[in-house]
Amino acid sequence: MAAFRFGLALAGLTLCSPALAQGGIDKADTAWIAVSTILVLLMTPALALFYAGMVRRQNVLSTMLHSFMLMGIGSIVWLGLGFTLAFGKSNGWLGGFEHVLGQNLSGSAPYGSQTIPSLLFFLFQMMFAVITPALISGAVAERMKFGAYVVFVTLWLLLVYSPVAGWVWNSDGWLFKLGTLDFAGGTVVHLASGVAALAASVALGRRRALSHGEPILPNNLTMTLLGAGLLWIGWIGFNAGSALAIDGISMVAFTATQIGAAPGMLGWLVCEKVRTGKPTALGAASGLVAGLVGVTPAAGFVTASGGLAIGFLAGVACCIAVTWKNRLGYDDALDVVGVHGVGGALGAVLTGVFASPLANPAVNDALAKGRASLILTQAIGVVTVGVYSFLLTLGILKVVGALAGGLRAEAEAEDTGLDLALHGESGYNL
Amino acid sequence: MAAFRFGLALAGLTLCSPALAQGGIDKADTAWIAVSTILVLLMTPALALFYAGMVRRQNVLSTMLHSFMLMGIGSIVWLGLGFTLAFGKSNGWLGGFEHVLGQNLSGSAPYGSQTIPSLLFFLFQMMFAVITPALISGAVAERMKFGAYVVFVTLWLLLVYSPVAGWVWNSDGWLFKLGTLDFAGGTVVHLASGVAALAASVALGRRRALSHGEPILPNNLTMTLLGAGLLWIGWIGFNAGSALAIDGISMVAFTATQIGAAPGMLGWLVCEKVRTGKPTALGAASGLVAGLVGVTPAAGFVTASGGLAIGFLAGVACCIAVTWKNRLGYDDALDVVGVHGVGGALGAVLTGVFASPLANPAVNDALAKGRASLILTQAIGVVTVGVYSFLLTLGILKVVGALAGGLRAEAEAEDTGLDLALHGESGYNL
Amino acid sequence: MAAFRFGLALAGLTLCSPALAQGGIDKADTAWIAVSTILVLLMTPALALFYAGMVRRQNVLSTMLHSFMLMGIGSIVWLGLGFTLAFGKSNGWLGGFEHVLGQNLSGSAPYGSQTIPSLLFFLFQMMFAVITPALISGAVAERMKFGAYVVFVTLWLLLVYSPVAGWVWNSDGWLFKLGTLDFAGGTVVHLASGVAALAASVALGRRRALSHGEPILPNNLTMTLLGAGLLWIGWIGFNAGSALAIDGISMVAFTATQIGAAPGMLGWLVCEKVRTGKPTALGAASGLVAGLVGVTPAAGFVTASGGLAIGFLAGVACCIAVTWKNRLGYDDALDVVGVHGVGGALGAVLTGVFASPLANPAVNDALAKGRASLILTQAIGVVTVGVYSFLLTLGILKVVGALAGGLRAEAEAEDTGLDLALHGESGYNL
Amino acid sequence: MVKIEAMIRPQRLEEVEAALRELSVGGMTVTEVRGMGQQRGVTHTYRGSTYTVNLVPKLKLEIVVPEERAEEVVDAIVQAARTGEVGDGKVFVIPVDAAVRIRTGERGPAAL
Amino acid sequence: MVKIEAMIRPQRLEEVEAALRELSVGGMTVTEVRGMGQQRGVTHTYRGSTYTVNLVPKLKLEIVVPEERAEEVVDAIVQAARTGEVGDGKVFVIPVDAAVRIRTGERGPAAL
Amino acid sequence: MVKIEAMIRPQRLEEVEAALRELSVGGMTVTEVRGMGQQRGVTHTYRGSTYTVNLVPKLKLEIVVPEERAEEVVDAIVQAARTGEVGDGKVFVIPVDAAVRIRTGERGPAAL
Ligand SMILES: Nc1ncnc2c1ncn2[C@@H]1O[C@H](COP(=O)(O)OP(=O)(O)O)[C@@H](O)[C@H]1O
Ligand SMILES: Nc1ncnc2c1ncn2[C@@H]1O[C@H](COP(=O)(O)OP(=O)(O)O)[C@@H](O)[C@H]1O
Ligand SMILES: Nc1ncnc2c1ncn2[C@@H]1O[C@H](COP(=O)(O)OP(=O)(O)O)[C@@H](O)[C@H]1O
Repeated sequence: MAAFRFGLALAGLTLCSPALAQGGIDKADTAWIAVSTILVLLMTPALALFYAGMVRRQNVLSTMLHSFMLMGIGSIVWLGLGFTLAFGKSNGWLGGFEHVLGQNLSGSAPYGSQTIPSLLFFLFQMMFAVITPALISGAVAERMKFGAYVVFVTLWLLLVYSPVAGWVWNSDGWLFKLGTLDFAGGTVVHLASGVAALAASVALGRRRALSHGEPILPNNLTMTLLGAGLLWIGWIGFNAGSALAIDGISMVAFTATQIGAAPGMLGWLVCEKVRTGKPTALGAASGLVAGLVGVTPAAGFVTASGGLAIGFLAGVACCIAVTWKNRLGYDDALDVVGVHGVGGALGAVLTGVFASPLANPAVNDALAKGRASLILTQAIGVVTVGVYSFLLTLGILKVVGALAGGLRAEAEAEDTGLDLALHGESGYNL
Repeated sequence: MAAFRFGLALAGLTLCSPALAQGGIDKADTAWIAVSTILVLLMTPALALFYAGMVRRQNVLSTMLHSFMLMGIGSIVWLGLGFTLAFGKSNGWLGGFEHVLGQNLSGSAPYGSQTIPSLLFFLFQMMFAVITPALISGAVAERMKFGAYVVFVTLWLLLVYSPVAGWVWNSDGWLFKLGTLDFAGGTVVHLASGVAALAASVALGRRRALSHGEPILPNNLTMTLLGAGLLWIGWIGFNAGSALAIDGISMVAFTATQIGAAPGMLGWLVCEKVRTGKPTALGAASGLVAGLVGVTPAAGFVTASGGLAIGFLAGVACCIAVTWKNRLGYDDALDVVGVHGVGGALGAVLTGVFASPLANPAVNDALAKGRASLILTQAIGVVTVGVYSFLLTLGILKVVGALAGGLRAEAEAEDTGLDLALHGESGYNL
Repeated sequence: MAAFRFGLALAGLTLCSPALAQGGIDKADTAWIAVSTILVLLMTPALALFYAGMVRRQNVLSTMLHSFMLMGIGSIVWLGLGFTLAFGKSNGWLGGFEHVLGQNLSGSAPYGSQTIPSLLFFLFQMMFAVITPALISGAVAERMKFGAYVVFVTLWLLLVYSPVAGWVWNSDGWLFKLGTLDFAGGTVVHLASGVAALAASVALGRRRALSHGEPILPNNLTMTLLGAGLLWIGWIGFNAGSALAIDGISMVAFTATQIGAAPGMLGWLVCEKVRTGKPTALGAASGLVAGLVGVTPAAGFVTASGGLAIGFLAGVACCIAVTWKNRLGYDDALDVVGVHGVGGALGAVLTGVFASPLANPAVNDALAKGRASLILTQAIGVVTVGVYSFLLTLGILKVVGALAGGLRAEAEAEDTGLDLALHGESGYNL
Repeated sequence: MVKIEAMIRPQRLEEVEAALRELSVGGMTVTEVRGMGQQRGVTHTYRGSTYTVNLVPKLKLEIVVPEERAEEVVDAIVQAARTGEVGDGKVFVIPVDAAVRIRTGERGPAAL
Repeated sequence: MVKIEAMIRPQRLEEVEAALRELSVGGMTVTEVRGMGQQRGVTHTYRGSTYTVNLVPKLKLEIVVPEERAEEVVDAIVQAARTGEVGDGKVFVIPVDAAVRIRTGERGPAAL
Repeated sequence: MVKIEAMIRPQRLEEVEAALRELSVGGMTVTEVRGMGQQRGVTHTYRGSTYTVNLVPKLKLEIVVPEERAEEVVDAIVQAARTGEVGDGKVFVIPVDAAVRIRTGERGPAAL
């Protein structure tokens, strides 16, 4: 999205826009992106619900708090430094400092050649910066120290998310220049966080309850379902808003998103039916998220049929991937690796496979050197972002662990539950 | 809505629109309908909450899943075949095949004389196709086989919803040509599903717990209230979006919707106060939904006072109607008949009574042969759609029952609860 | 907001708007304010969740109902009389009767010099009128008679809210003319309701459980967190929509809102960490609301740094203020005084401190007599509205108490819980 | 006096209640419990893994009656709670030394 | 030793706790239960129909004490839990053969 | 027969279950309870105020066994439930006069 769109805008199916005003701002585009920004903001509380429903009751608040903290920390860090590192004038790897603390952002002048105010572009991007680190929290649920978590996500946002967003979406970013297609964040958001989740699972180790053989049953799946439903709603802003205008591309992205989530849900349910005989409500929720993850990098580049295929494949693949951890022994509590890591990587590659000039004329450029070359470019994006995020995450956790005297809550706190032990509260008194 | 609006658009209170661009697309209209589409999408998870709060705790997930399944199945069926059966070039009864699998839909060219991209019109209509069969699920809650449910709603969407939507909203539909007024789906959505709910209640029979005299207490009314609140929010997109533009009609519809829901709530509470002495929270939730159902067919055709009257009458009437089932002996678990059937029929007729040229100049045409004639036309719509939906639903259930070896879950599964028996999960582990 | 904007519009950073159509309506502005209206509507169910999660389980439905009732009563009262008292042609103190029952409101002509239909302005304002009295309900939770509550909020809406809204936002209102800045309702909404909450706490007396030393533990903090998240979402419509256009001011307000909520959350958590050593999830939820309350009057007048400062100060101040009640002995059950009263007053004064012409050129006018004078003007607004609301609320409660034979539910009803005693329901059967 | 403790299937509560009413048994206290025994546990599915939860939901009834009524009450419960399937539960009889009605201070069988 | 079982109104827990503390009673176990007796059940409304739920929420307290302390503890509970209205509940005294403190393995009254 | 009642830490359920399985104990009933004793209550924070809740979550196990097995079962539970920290809980042994298996009507030790 983002910068990417500038490159493609001329070629895109942009709706004709006599409303384009002085200063290049289009009010209808602005209204739509303001709405999209709000929709993406909604995804973080939705994620809090989605995750919190799956943990045990004694950790339900600490899990929600992991997401909510990003609404606080992420907004401020993005204002202070994150945005400028990603979207300031870049040397290919990192942006300059011209937007530190929101400087040089305006309510009435656009960022680059966009048709929305730069302040709005900053806000829209902020919501991505808020939710991405929150995604990782699913891996560390039920056992991480609160203070360590806070420092970790702050550093991760600055050292992993911001640079990577710049590589892919800043028009001077090296992956952008390479031609990597990532419409709304398959690589930047999902892969980066999914891989970080793997690193964090390894760094933190397994929950004590797993060794005790205690059953870890989700405390409230109705909450998880509601979260999944709201994620779907918000995701339309995430993907269709990434057109940064209310134009033909945004319509294509809206369609692909809707038509990607649906078969993701059905794919996961079919996979469950085959495996255990019982399609589950959690499977429906997980599958729709998997479908959405898969279609995210592709949304503005594929036709409805492309979205259908990607969504279904992501649903099935993630359903299979979430059981890996049992064999491999890492404790990715809420399956961030299986859903966002695998779904993000798969989606990025499948974007190369299904990108179609019928959906978006800009794909013609991307296919200039042939489809194989595009798929390779996509794979390069996946590998470099994946390796970078994995290594940096490990490094950050090392440092944080040293500073905080360990990453994990005391054994007793873990047994009691983090809500009471760390926060002095319990989720329910029913 | 839909096609209906084309007929009326010239006469409507359309806001002047210099932003109307080449190709006839208006970006502000497009932004508004994109938002409305998202709002209608929100109604399906909202319905899941509304319904799931009312069942017993052992069926809470299966009930939510009934709604969520439509987000998966409905989206794909509508893409594949539903839309074209409803909105393809019609012989009055059924549309042609030109939009199978989303063909001939564009992100930049409108459908007919509309001012939004045809792809968006397709998406907006999709959300109606998703929620309508989900409404029926309230009648079959706590006892239907999952596989049978899936096949049933798929067939119902194709054989009942799609044709009926075409009759009323396709500009070549026979009820459209007859002059039936249905702004946003009183007949197409609520009556059709409410009558289908009656047929399904009869076909499935009563829950075992009712015979045992077990108390069937709602597991979580806070969830039902939240669902009702979100339904209200989404319904504004449903009704005001049915203007298919951000124009004077959409403002009229927004007003009527808000002013219909409010007295629906109060009407139901007054009815309860009179009947049992205790106004209830569930009554407030039910009443606001009843008000919204009642005002749906009328929204773009009535003044605020008209909306007020319709909402109040619907609130009182539905409050009375939900007790019929006890006398008549059918087990409409969550009162789809009493709320959507009765509210939908009442609203359709009252649309004839309260439609006013002050709200919408197009009503002048509708009143050309006098108000009695308009009311008769409305009644014809109600009766034909009602009879069609009832008979087809019975027929589909007969076939599905034969295929699936019965419509009902095993007795033991029903006693254990469908969540654990059919899906291997339980909603809460608190 | 509202009328205020007319005064400032010319000087504002309005985006250029070639889309401005005949009749002065701008479709993009209309679409944005329609969306904002829906977002503000969402805040009332969100408030229901926020409050209901904090009470004991036996009062969860009655608490939700307190908010939902306003969606019913508030909408109708505002249509009937409230709007015209606030926004009819005013003598400085009260508006005329030209809009009784929605008369003279149009879907296609603007109110005054606005660019949106007057019907939409009416709807947008309605949502403020709906939520403001609902805010008070947090103070009277767990012990007020239902009938008395219904009459109380009806009278309060007409006798307190409507006039005060007119004083501040009607362009003929005396506080408006004085130059009081209240962008989105710091004084009108939060201070007025917060002070009313104090009066109501005093009038009703303490809950019986407090005297018994029973622990009053929140029944479901996940609900409170969800409510807080949705409040944040809705609040963007509340504040950014108060620009009444999708222009530069709305972008400034959006930014300040987001950047005010975030440090509010963090400020409260820091305060808790210092005080008790444990940052809590409820603290995060309360803090973000406090930040939003604080930034509400300032939103369209301050830069991001201004928002940051106000939000942080509000978060810390309210965290401290909620413990006053323990010392002073009034039973403000859910801390409406500490959050909305204190946050509203603080925000109003800090608006005077941080208002900046960099954010909004109109501030130049407001600063014509110097910043000290502006701060004084703000303080005058706070004091007069505060005193008016306090006295009127006490008076209304006196009358209602006389009519209803006391304001409080029977002792037995309070002990059993209001849900079962007054409404014959219980929230959960888990 | 004795206390009769019955662990039964939740679905049989209404039948047992009715049977007790017929015998004019004055009171009862009910607790939600989970039981383990010969009855197979239920299989839960979680993200594709399945595992068995041994404890199944039961209700525990406690009814204090004069010793001489114990036999008929136990029989009534056994009959009303029986489905014939594994998992129907047990009835235990436990001696009670004393009983007091809090409201009146009455003691012994009069307190029941 | 004996086990004192008291079914009381939930609202009286604090009073009873205080009374027990006064007597330096060492421990107690509390269970949420629902009771049936002379007290009228509560009426629930559901979509316009009303019906009565016979079981009302109570708390069950279990306190094991040496036999010689039983009398005073029972009296203290009865006094603290009494409101005088129907539904105040019952106290039962049940013989206990043995007691063990898990932490230390202490047995008999020393375990309490 | 006797009924063994054990109040244990929720976290020790799996260990106790395993120990009982080893002894081939046929059945058990589990209740969620809250207990008060020497263990310090937990501190709750609420909007900046903190206060202590004396009752901490425990599980109550009820296991009816023939009198001759009581000793070994009690010992097994004590061992499996012990952590050595205050709050490990108690085991009580209570006489049982009679037992019936609802499904079959079997009585006495055969019913267990
Ligand atoms: N020895 C026991 N002590 C206490 N409760 C028991 C015991 N054995 C069984 N129960 C209770 O009785 C219930 C039913 O027992 P189970 O063996 O499954 O079936 P059945 O009684 O039909 O043989 C169990 O779930 C448990 O609650
Ligand atoms: N025979 C009994 N066995 C066990 N519990 C009983 C018995 N009778 C009453 N209870 C318990 O005592 C509670 C109060 O009894 P009830 O008859 O309503 O009032 P009261 O004790 O004031 O006469 C009941 O709700 C129930 O929990
Ligand atoms: N006298 C008693 N009667 C009934 N239950 C008791 C008694 N004393 C303790 N308990 C139960 O045992 C639990 C543990 O007791 P506590 O005194 O805290 O620790 P410990 O047993 O390690 O000394 C309590 O939470 C309570 O459930």
